[in-house]
Amino acid sequence: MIERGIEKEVEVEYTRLRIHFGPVHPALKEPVSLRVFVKGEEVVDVDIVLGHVHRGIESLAEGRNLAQALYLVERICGICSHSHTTCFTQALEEISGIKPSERALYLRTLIFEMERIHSHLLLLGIMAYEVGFDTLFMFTWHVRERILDLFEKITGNRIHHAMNTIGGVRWDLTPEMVKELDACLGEIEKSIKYIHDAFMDKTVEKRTYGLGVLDHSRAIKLCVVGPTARGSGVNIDVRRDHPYAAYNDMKEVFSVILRKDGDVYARTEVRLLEILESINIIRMVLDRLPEGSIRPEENIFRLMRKIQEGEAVSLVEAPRGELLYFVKTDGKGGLRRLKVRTPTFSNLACLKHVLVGHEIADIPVIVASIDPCLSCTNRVTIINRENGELNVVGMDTLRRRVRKKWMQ
Amino acid sequence: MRVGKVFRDAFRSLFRKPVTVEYITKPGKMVPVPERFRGRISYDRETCIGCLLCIRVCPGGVILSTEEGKVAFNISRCILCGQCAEVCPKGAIKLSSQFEIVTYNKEELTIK
Amino acid sequence: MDAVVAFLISIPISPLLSLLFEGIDRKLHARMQKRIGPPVLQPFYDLIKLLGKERIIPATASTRIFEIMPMVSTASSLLGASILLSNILSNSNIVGDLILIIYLLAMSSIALIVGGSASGNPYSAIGFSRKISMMIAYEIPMLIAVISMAFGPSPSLAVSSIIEFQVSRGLPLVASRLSMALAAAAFLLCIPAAASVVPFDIPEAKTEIIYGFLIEYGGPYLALAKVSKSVLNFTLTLLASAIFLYIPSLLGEAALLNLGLSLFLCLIVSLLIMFITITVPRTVLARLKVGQALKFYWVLPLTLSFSSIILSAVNL
Amino acid sequence: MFRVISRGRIKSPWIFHLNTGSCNGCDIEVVAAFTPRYDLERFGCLLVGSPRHADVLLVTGPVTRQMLPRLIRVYEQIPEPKVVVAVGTCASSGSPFLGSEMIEGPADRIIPVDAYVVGCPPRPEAIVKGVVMAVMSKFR
Ligand code: SF4
Ligand code: SF4
Ligand code: SF4
Ligand code: SF4
Ligand code: SF4
Ligand code: SF4
Ligand code: SF4
Repeated sequence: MIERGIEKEVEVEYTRLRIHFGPVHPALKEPVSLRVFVKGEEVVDVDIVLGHVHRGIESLAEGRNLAQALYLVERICGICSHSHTTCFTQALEEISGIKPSERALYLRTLIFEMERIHSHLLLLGIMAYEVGFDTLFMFTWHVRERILDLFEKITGNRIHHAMNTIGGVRWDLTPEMVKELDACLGEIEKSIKYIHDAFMDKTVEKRTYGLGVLDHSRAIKLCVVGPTARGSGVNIDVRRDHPYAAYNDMKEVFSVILRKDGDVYARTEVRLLEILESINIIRMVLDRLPEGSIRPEENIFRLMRKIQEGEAVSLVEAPRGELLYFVKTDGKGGLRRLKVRTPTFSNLACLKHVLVGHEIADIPVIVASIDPCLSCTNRVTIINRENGELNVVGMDTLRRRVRKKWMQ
Repeated sequence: MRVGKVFRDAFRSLFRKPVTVEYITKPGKMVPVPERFRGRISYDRETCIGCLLCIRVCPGGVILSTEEGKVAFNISRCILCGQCAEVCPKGAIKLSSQFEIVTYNKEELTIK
Repeated sequence: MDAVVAFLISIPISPLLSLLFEGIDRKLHARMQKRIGPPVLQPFYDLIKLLGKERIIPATASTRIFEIMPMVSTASSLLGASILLSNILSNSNIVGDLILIIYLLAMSSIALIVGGSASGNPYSAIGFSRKISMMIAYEIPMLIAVISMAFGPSPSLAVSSIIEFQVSRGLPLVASRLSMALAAAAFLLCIPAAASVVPFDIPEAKTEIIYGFLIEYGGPYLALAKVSKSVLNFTLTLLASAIFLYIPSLLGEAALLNLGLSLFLCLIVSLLIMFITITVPRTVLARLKVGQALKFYWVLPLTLSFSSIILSAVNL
Repeated sequence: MFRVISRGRIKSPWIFHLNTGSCNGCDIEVVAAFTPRYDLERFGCLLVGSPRHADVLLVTGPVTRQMLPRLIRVYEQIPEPKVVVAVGTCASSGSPFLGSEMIEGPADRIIPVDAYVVGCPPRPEAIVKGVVMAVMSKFR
C-alpha cells in the first residue's frame, strides 16, 4: 500500500474530504490508519485500516519452544506485557497441571494491578495530551514514573517485566520493597485525586462531556470489553467473573466501577477510579502475602518436558479489558497453535460508531478514550492492497517460511 | 473553579527546583539503577562449560556457539530477558547494571 | 532620536527581541511543568538550524505561493513590529498608525495560512478554515478595542500620540478611564488567539491536524514562519503594553526625555503581559474546539469592546 | 559560519518518532523521555508531528511489511541533514521477531542508521544518550 498518511486525497464529492488519520500521526503513538471522511469539520464516515504493526507473533511463537515463546508473547505489547505472559502461562499450567504456589499467584496479582495503574495513568496522560493539556500530561506521566521505578526494582525492567515463568514467578518481593510500595501507593492515591480534579477543569470538561457516546445496548452488541464497556454500564470484569491468580481472595476489596453515560468522560473516569481499586487490591496483596517459594524447583527444561500435548483457553482482565489466549501444545516443548484475542481488537469495532457525527477536533480524544493500543490488535489475513487480492497464506507454508528465515 | 488548582501547582513549580534528573549535562547524575536491573550481558568465558543450554532458551537468537565450544553474544539482538542467566548451570552469564547500550556500530556489540 | 534612524534600528532589533521573548516563554512554560526546559536562546538555535536545512517543496504544492508567502508573512509582521518599536523608541511617527499595525499583523497570519494551504495537504486545508473562523472571532473585538480609542481619549491613532497622551496624563490609559480598561481587557483576551496558543491553538493543533498550515513547511520556510509568528506575538504584547499600559507614563515628562529607559520598562511590562496571556493559558488550559472558541470570543471580548466603545462615546 | 550552523544543529534536534511495528514499549519510553524526569527538551529537542520539521528520526519496531513503504517515505520527507536513531532491540536488529514473514527490518537494512540504542525497551536515559550521541557525531 502506498503511503497516504499525510497526503491529500480529495473525494469525488467536492465538499467531502478524505483525511487519513494516521498511521503516522502525532496524536497516536501507534500506527493505526483511520480513513476519515469529513464534511467541513464533521465526520461522516470512518474506515479502520489495521495491520501496520503486524509482526506475525502467533506463527513465530509456533516455531519456537515454550521458554522462548513466553518472552515473545510478552512483546506483543509493552503496556500490558504482564497480562500476556500471565494468560499464556496460565494456559500452560492448565494443560500440564503444574500448580503455582500461593505466593506466586499473589505476586502475579500484584504486578497485574501495578500494571493496571501504570497503564491507566498512561492513558490519562494521553487523554490530556490529546486535548492539548500538556501540563497535565507531564504530571500524570511523572506520577507514573513512580510505578515504573518500582517495576524496575522488583522485576528489573520498566516495561517488560519478565515476571512470569512456567509454574510461578521469577522475582520475589523483599521487605524493603513492600515498604516502598506502600509509601508509593499513598502518593499515587493523592495524585489521583489531583488528576481527578484537573480532569474536571472547565476546558477539559468541554472536550470530554457528552462526546463519543456508546450506549449500553450498543456496547453489548459490539462486544466491547474492559473500561470501554464499563463506561457504558456493561457490568463485566474477568477478575470478578472468572477469578484467576489470587483474585478469588480479593473479591471483597475491589468493586467493578461502572458509569452509565458511555461518553469519553465516563470512560476516563472509570479508569481513574479503577486506579484507586487497584491500590486497594495491592494493599490487600501486601497484607496477605503468603510465605513459600515462588517457582517450581525444576529448571525450565524439565518444566517444558512436563507439558504434555493439550489445549487450553485462558482469560485475564488486562487493563483494557478481557484478554483471551488459546494455546495448543505439541507435547515436545513447543506450540502447535497460539491464538490471542486482545481487548483492543474487540473495542475497535465501536470506533466507527462513536466517531460519526463528531468534529475532526474530537477524533483524537474519542479514539484515545477507547484506548486503542494496537500492537496486539494488528492481525488477520494478509491482504495485498495493491491489487486488492486476498492472500491467505496457509499455516504450513507460513511456518515453513518462518523457520527458514529464523535459521539464517 | 478547578483551573485554579492546576494553576496553583504550576505557579508554585516555577519557584521550586525542577524534578528533572540532569543526566548527561551533569556527570554522574542519573536515576539510580536498582540491583535487579537487567542490563547488558556480562559473560565469564572461563567458567562457561559450553553446555549450550543458554542457546536453547534465548528468544532472540542472541547466543551463538563458537568453535572452541564456548558461546558468543550478539548483544544487539538481546532483549534482556535474563532467561540465559537463569538456566546457565555455572552462572557464567550475568546481566549487569549497564543500561546505556548505545553505539554507532552494531558490530561492536558482540562479546565473546 | 530621529524617527527614520529609529525605524532602521528597529528592523533588526525586533526579531531579536521576539526570539528572546519566545525563549523566555518556553523556559517559563517548562518550569511550570517542573522541567528544566530548553535554554533561553533556544529559538535562535532553532532558527539557525532551520535556515541551514534543505528546502523541500511538496509535489502537490503550487510552488510560487508556497515559497513566497512565508516571506510576505515575515515581512509584514516585521514591518508591524518595527513601526511600533520605532514609535516607542523615537516618540515620533513616520508611517502608519495602530490600524496599520493591526492590519499588518493580520496580514502576516493570512499570508501564512494561504501559503500553507497552497501545499495541497488536507490538514492545511482544515487549518486554513479554522484559522479564518478564529480570525473572524478575535480580529473584530481586537479592532473595536483599538478603535474605541479614537472615539474617546486619544487625538489620533498613531502610537506615538497615544503614548504622549498617556505621558501628559501621567497615567497609563487603563487607569485613566473605565472604557479603556474594558478595551484593554478585550485586547488582552484576544492575544492568546492571535498568538494561537492553547487553548486557542486550534488552527495548528498538533494532536488534531499536525500544525495545520505549517505541516508541509520545513527548513528555511519553517524558519521564516517561526520568525513571523514569534514577531507577531512580540508585537501584540508590546502593543498592549504601549497603548494601554504605558507604565513609563508614571514618570511624567521624564518618560519622553529618557526614551531608552521607557522602552526598557515597556519591554518588562510586555514580558509580564506575555506571561499572563500566553505562557499561563498554554500551561494550565486545554485546547478548545472551534465552536467553543468562537462562542467565547463572541461573548466576552466582543461585549467588552462594544461596551468600551459606548463608554468612551459618552466620555467615561 | 559553518561552526555557527553546526552549533545550531546540535542544539536543536527536532525529533520525529516513527513506530514501525514496535510493541509500544519503546514508544512509551520515547515519550517518557520528554516528561519532566528526563526532559529531552533541555537539549533543545522537540517531538514534532510532521517529518518536514524534523532532524532526527527515531525508529522503533522491527519494520513490518506494511510500515516499510512508510518508513522510506518518512525518511525521504525529512529535509537534509538528518539523523536516524534506531531505538530498541527490535529496531536495531529485529530480534525477537526475526524470522517472521511480516518483518522486513531491521531498520538499517532499509535506511542508514546513525546510532543504535539497544534494550528492550531501553531506559529513557539511554534514549536521551542515543539522540545526543547521534547528533553530536553527525552534525559536528
Ligand atoms: S495476526 Fe497472524 S501472524 Fe500475526 S500474530 Fe496473529 S496469527 Fe500470527
Ligand atoms: S470478534 Fe470479538 S468483538 Fe467481534 S464478535 Fe467476536 S468476540 Fe465480539
Ligand atoms: S491492549 Fe494490546 S496493545 Fe494495548 S496494552 Fe494491551 S496488549 Fe498492549
Ligand atoms: S480469514 Fe478466516 S481464519 Fe483468517 S482471520 Fe479471518 S476468519 Fe480467521
Ligand atoms: S537475556 Fe534473553 S535475549 Fe538476551 S541473551 Fe539472554 S536469553 Fe537471550
Ligand atoms: S549455559 Fe552457561 S555454561 Fe552453558 S554454554 Fe551457556 S554460558 Fe556456557
Ligand atoms: S525493543 Fe522491545 S520494547 Fe522496544 S519495541 Fe521492540 S520489543 Fe518492544
